[in-house]
Amino acid sequence: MKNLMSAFLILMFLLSAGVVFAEEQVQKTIPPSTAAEQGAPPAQSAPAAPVAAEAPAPLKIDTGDTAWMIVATALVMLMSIPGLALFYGGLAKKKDSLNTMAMTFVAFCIASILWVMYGYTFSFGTDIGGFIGGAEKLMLKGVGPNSISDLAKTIPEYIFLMYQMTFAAITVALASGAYIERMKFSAWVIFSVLWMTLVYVPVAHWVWGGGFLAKLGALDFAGGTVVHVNAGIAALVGALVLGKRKEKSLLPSNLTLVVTGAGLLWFGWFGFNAGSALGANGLAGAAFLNTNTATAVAAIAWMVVEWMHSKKPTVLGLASGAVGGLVAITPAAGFVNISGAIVIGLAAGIIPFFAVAWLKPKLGYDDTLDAFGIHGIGGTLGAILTGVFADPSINEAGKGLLYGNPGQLVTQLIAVGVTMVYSAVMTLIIFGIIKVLVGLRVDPEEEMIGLDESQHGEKAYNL
Amino acid sequence: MKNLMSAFLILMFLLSAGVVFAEEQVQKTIPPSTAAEQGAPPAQSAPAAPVAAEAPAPLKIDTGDTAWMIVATALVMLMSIPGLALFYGGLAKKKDSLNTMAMTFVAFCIASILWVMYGYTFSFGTDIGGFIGGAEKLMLKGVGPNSISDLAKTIPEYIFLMYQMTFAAITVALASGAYIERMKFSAWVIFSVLWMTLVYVPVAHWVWGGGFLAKLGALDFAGGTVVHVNAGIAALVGALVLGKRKEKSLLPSNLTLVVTGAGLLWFGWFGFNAGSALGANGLAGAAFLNTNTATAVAAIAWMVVEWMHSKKPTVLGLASGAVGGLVAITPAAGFVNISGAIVIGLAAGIIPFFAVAWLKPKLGYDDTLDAFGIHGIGGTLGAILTGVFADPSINEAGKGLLYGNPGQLVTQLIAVGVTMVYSAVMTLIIFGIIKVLVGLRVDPEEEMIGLDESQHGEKAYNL
Amino acid sequence: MKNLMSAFLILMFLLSAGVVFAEEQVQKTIPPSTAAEQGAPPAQSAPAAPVAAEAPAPLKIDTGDTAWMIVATALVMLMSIPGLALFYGGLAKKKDSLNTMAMTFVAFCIASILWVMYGYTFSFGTDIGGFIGGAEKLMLKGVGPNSISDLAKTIPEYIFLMYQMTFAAITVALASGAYIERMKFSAWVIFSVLWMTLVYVPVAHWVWGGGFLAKLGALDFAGGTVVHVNAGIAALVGALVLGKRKEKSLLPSNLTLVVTGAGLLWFGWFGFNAGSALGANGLAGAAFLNTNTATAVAAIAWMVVEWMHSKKPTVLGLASGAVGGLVAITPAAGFVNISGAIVIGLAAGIIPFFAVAWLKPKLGYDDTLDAFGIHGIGGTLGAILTGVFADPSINEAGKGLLYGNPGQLVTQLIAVGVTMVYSAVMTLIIFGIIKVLVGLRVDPEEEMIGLDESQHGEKAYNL
Amino acid sequence: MKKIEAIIKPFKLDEVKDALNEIGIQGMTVTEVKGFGRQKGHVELYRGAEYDIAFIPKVKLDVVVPDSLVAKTVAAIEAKAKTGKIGDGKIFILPVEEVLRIRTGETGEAAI
Amino acid sequence: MKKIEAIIKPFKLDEVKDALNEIGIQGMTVTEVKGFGRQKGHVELYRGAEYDIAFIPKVKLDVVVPDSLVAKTVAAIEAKAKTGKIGDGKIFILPVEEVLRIRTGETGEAAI
Amino acid sequence: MKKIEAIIKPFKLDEVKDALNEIGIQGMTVTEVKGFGRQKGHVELYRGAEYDIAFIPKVKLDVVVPDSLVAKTVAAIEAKAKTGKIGDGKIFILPVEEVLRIRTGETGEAAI
Ligand SMILES: Nc1ncnc2c1ncn2[C@@H]1O[C@H](COP(=O)(O)OP(=O)(O)O)[C@@H](O)[C@H]1O
Ligand SMILES: Nc1ncnc2c1ncn2[C@@H]1O[C@H](COP(=O)(O)OP(=O)(O)O)[C@@H](O)[C@H]1O
Ligand SMILES: Nc1ncnc2c1ncn2[C@@H]1O[C@H](COP(=O)(O)OP(=O)(O)O)[C@@H](O)[C@H]1O
Repeated sequence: MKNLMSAFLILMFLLSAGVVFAEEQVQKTIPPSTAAEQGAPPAQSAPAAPVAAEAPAPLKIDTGDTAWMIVATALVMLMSIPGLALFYGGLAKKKDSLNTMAMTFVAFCIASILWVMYGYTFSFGTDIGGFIGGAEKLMLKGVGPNSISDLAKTIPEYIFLMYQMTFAAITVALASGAYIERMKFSAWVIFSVLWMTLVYVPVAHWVWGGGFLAKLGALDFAGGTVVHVNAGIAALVGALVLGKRKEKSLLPSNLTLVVTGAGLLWFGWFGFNAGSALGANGLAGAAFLNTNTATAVAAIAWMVVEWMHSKKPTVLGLASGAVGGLVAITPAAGFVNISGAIVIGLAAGIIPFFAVAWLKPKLGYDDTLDAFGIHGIGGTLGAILTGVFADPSINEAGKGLLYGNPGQLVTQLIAVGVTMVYSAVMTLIIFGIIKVLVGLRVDPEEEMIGLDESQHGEKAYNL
Repeated sequence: MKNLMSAFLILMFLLSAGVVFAEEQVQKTIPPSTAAEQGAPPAQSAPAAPVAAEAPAPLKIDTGDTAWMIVATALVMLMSIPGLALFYGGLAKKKDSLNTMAMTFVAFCIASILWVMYGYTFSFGTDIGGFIGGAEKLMLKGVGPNSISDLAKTIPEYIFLMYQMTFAAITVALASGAYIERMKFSAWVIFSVLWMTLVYVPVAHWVWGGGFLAKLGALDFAGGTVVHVNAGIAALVGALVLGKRKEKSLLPSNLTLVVTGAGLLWFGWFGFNAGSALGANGLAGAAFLNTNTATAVAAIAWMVVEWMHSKKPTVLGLASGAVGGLVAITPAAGFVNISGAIVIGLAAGIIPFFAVAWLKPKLGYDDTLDAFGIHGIGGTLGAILTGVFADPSINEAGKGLLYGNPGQLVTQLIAVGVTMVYSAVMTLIIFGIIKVLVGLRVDPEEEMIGLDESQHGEKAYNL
Repeated sequence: MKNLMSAFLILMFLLSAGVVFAEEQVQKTIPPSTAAEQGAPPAQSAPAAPVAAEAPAPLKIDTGDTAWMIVATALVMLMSIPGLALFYGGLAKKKDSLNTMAMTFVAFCIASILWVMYGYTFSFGTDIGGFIGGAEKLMLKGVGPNSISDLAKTIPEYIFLMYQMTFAAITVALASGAYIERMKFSAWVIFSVLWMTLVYVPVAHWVWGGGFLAKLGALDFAGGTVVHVNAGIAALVGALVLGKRKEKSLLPSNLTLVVTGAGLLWFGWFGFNAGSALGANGLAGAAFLNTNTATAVAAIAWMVVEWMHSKKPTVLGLASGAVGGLVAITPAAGFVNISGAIVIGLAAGIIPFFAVAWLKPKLGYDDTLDAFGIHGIGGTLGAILTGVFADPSINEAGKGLLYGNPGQLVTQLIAVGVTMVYSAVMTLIIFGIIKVLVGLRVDPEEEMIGLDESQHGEKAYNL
Repeated sequence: MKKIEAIIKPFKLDEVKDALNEIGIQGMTVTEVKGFGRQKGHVELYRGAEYDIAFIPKVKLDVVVPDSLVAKTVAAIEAKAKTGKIGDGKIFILPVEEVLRIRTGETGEAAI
Repeated sequence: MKKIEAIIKPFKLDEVKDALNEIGIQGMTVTEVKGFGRQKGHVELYRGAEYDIAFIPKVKLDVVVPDSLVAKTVAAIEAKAKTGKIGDGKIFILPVEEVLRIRTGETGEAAI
Repeated sequence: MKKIEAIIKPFKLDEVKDALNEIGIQGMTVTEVKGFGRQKGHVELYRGAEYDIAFIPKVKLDVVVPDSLVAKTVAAIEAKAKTGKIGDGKIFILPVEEVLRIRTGETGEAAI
């Protein structure tokens, strides 16, 4: 408890420091071109919509693009709470459901705060040596209602930065799926703070903020490496460090919640993927189409494989396949054509199934809800296949192996590999720090009683 | 099982054939006017928004319209998963909840795939004799990020076609409400494939794709005949063929899910109805207003009738009335004024109540969740009343009986009648085919144990 | 029952009268400038977006603004059903869950109907002496698809009026949190009719419809006084009049629903707050950012306080803190900068916690779900702090104490005070009327059995 | 020792429990059960159609008491659980041969 | 009087209940229980991995009857609950010393 | 034959079950119950206010065994269910007059 309190005190201190700091700068009305001064390169993964091309001189907000991006931001928020919280909470045991939901909830809150304090500037501030963004927008200094970022030239910077925040939040939350039913809540709180700061922020910079992977030409439309590979590896490493649960079975407390969560994830993912076009345009349309198609194909593929392999098609299988498809199409959504989407969907429905049903028991790590099996494997698949199927007639910015550019595949492999190694090493270090600060696991008896009772003093259901 | 597998093999074969086919055409950047070459007539039910009128020459994407239509598409997706899945799943018995949810889930996935393969082109391709669309857009051939359909001149064709897909999916899923608690899951999978192909696609073409009912002047703003009459009749016929359940009572497992589902349906229906304006304009506003008003009136009307008739106002009654109102206002939403909406709402709250509480027991068919009673009856009501209340000051395209055009009412009756007969006959044939392939009903013991256990090997709740 | 029926008859009579009345006016195509004739002042709290400024002469719909406002309206609808219904229903006892959900459901339906009949015109019609709007738009007379209100110059009036409707509905529903587990359903139905008519409509006019508080310069971006203080006071007064429940404990039946509801509220609140910019612009971006940040800060703050105060951080605490933050930032969302949002969030996480955990038991009123503790206190906090932190560089329309305008704080206090007194007195009168008409509380035995059974003859769960 | 099994209406549980505490009984075990009996199930009306819900929710109270306390216990339950309306429930008395408290290993009346 | 405790398969409950009603037994109490026995729990497959669900849902029927009805009652339950497959369940007969109807205060066989 | 009713802490169920299997007991029936006793309910804190949750979740284990196995059974349950902390629960032993296996019609000890 004492250690925990010190962690909180640090958090609160940072917060108040931030307030004072921001207070001082008294935000003057900022000219729209502020962002341009950073000299950030135009977004590679999201070419300007044809409409925007008409207004080259001063950056100007387009109400249509803005309308879509406000909604897209809200949609990605919904993916965390309640989407992922339901998906994970329903899969957890009855006695751990609420704790599982709380992990996503608190991660979203923490990311929301840290992002405006320093996450945004270190991710999307002026690039420093390809590794990290500059500190010029600490506490959103200099960002006002009229600011526009060079990375999203037709929408208010406030929306752009909130949109990016929602990605940070869900990436952290995703990892929790591998840790539930045994991790201390205080440990998770600290994990959220440290992992978002030390892992998410730099990786986001590398790929989307003009860092070295962006310069290398890595394609990641909506977060295959930044989000899913990143979180999936953190999930695996964390699961190994935490060790196995006492009761290793997956005994879903409430599959109606799982279906609900899967539905909300699917719905919100349109914001995630089609929103990554950063405008209401044909590219967003392509991303929407690819997302929905790959997801449906993956769900059906998982169902068919399971039907043949285990005699019965489970509803959890349908939902898992759908999530697998959503994950795998994420990096590819704005680059591939419909055939690419179908192939990616098939791969995402079949390969994660075997990862989960066959590889996991074999390797013996205890990834409770298969955050690695679905997000890690699915994200890797998607990132690599983007290098194969990226079709320049969909998006000029991406040209894959099939369209005569084998180098893209190499680039994709590098991006995935770098992310994997970095995420693994840093996650290990972070778990080490947490172990020292507050410990990782609850007592065995607390685990038996359930984490709802032991961590929160609550019960999910009083029915 | 063998038959089932053959069905899947066919599906998979189609899928891979499609991929190869699409691969060959190597999508070149398509000039925006592609769609125009089809010579399709301008959409009658969705007059161009005033804004669009300013750019007559080349079709150009409007970001505002696009923003709204992306969201509307996502909203209609949400209506299926988790909206309808929750509404139906909560009403099913505890032991059949998950299977009920799975029916909607799998139907949505199947429709998603088949629509991009051939559903879109046969519905919205160049009209062939008023009966079916041409095959020129198989596997979305020739549709690219810059394509614009002549039926929706300010948004990317990718969004238009996804929007239409969501309608196909929910129409199939709606019918499941009459079949649950006894139908084999494999039978439902095959039903989804066949019914969407043989029933939904042609009917959608007739009314919205420039087919013979469109030429006749039938008004159906957002799917009274195409969606609700169509699905409602399939529900009735299927329920008759399947026969009665062993345990005929309606014992809702979880009414909190039903309220949640009803809320999500209401929310998503704004995409369904206001989205059918195909743009962000005053007509969308009218459809929004009418939708909300009719729904509220119908919910209150059902509540009052039930309060007087059965002494207590049930929460299920409120929710059922709301859904009835949503259904009935669907064809009328963009044609009637507020008085029309209120009258339609009153009718939709009162008449389905008696259909369900009085007619159903009398006729003795076992429509588990009243898919016919609410969607069939409600859709018919709405389609006919559109012919009465269509007010040209709301939408020039529609002029009903009350505004001096009695012919419209006749047209509406024809459209409803044609749809009913076609849907009934084809549903009968399709059930016959399924019976031969895999059989229709589960064993009596499987029915007693519940379909969650017997079809999926899962339990909805482990509480 | 007799009294109840008479209440319904009145309702139905009004409805049919309305239909006839509206029928007579045969809506001609209305020139867009209709609304301008009212001479309403331009919206203070929502300055026109830069884009709109280009088209000064005739009011013209902007598709981007319209797209956003359609969605925002749907989002606020979602906040009621199922958002608030889930949040409240999950907190209620198992035997009262459904009744709790029904209260929100029916309130939304009633508000939907009454708003189009007379609510809109009395709130937003031509100001009469600062106290009430004129009757010129009874039954939406003169409002058509092309109408534009002077209060929202870039969107269809249909959308503006529906947006405002959703605020009326949720305000009524919020109060139910203090009344549940003992109030007759018929009493609640009558309360909804009377309170919306006699309390919400005038207060909305005073603050947003050009009434005396608007003229005074009260700042209320999205409803701190109109919605939260107003409903919170009604909650307190009603709880006092109703008296204590037999079983006073808060025994949440289903906390997974509470988390889901909190998530949907958070999601929908972006429509509530960012939508109050009435367009897709930088101000909406500011409101979005402030809303999310204050909410996250409040959730974390509540969690920390609870962790220290009661040893364990509950999930209900996280959710309650989030809702507290959403409430408190509501009036401030489009006026304050990020520091203001953080301070408001901190206050909203800490002060309501003590109101609920310490003040309530001390004062002894039985506000079942803390509608007063969270909405009343939180709304008051937010309204006052808006007067402190309003930063003219965010929004020229608001300048608070910290920016050299202490008068604003006084104005805010007046607005809060006036609303409190008015709401308290009128709620008292309304409860008096209901007591005479149908009585307020259910029988003690009905209370023991639960209101689901006694009021609706249903059970929430058959598991 | 005897085991007293009482089937009572659920909303009477609190009162009965308090009454038993008063006469010095400290332990009891409660089970949610469904009763079928003379009291007929209610009718639920969903969408206007009637459904017979045959069973009625009851709670079963298991109390093991020394012989000396049987009469008092039965009287207390009877007094508190009675509403006089059909469906008030039953009290059954069964013989118990031995009792053991797991925590301490005590047996007999000391263990109750 | 005897208490007959029958552990049966849940989906047989309705039939058994009707059979008991036919032989004149009006009251019974039903509890949802989990059974462990020779019938092995089924295997649930989540994401391709097998999980043993050791316990099996059963219902327990408690019927208190006068001695004269014991044989008939047992026979009726046996007849209706039997499927011949493993896991059909058991019938236990326990002595009951006294019965009291809470509503009326009647005791003995009259109270059943 | 005897019926052994043990009220134990839920998280001890698996261990107890395994111990019984080991001494050759193959069948048992488990019910979720709520216990009131010396162990006081915990306090739940919702929004900072304390609520007494008087009852405590327990499981009841019903095992019918031949007289010869009673001692062993009781000992096994006692050994495994014991934590030494308050609320460990009780074991009650009740006489059983007859047992019948529904599937086969066997009676007496053979039916257990
Ligand atoms: N013979 C019986 N054996 C076991 N339980 C019984 C028996 N008769 C009644 N019960 C239980 O007692 C409850 C009340 O009995 P019922 O006949 O409805 O009313 P009353 O107690 O007024 O006679 C029943 O719901 C049932 O649970
Ligand atoms: N010795 C026992 N004591 C209590 N309950 C038992 C006992 N043996 C079996 N049961 C109950 O009877 C049910 C059926 O027993 P099982 O051995 O599976 O099959 P069968 O009844 O065919 O012998 C079990 O699930 C359990 O609930
Ligand atoms: N007289 C009794 N009759 C029936 N059940 C009892 C009795 N006394 C205790 N129990 C059950 O045993 C459980 C444990 O008893 P308790 O008094 O809390 O602790 P201990 O077992 O350590 O004495 C209780 O929760 C209750 O379910």
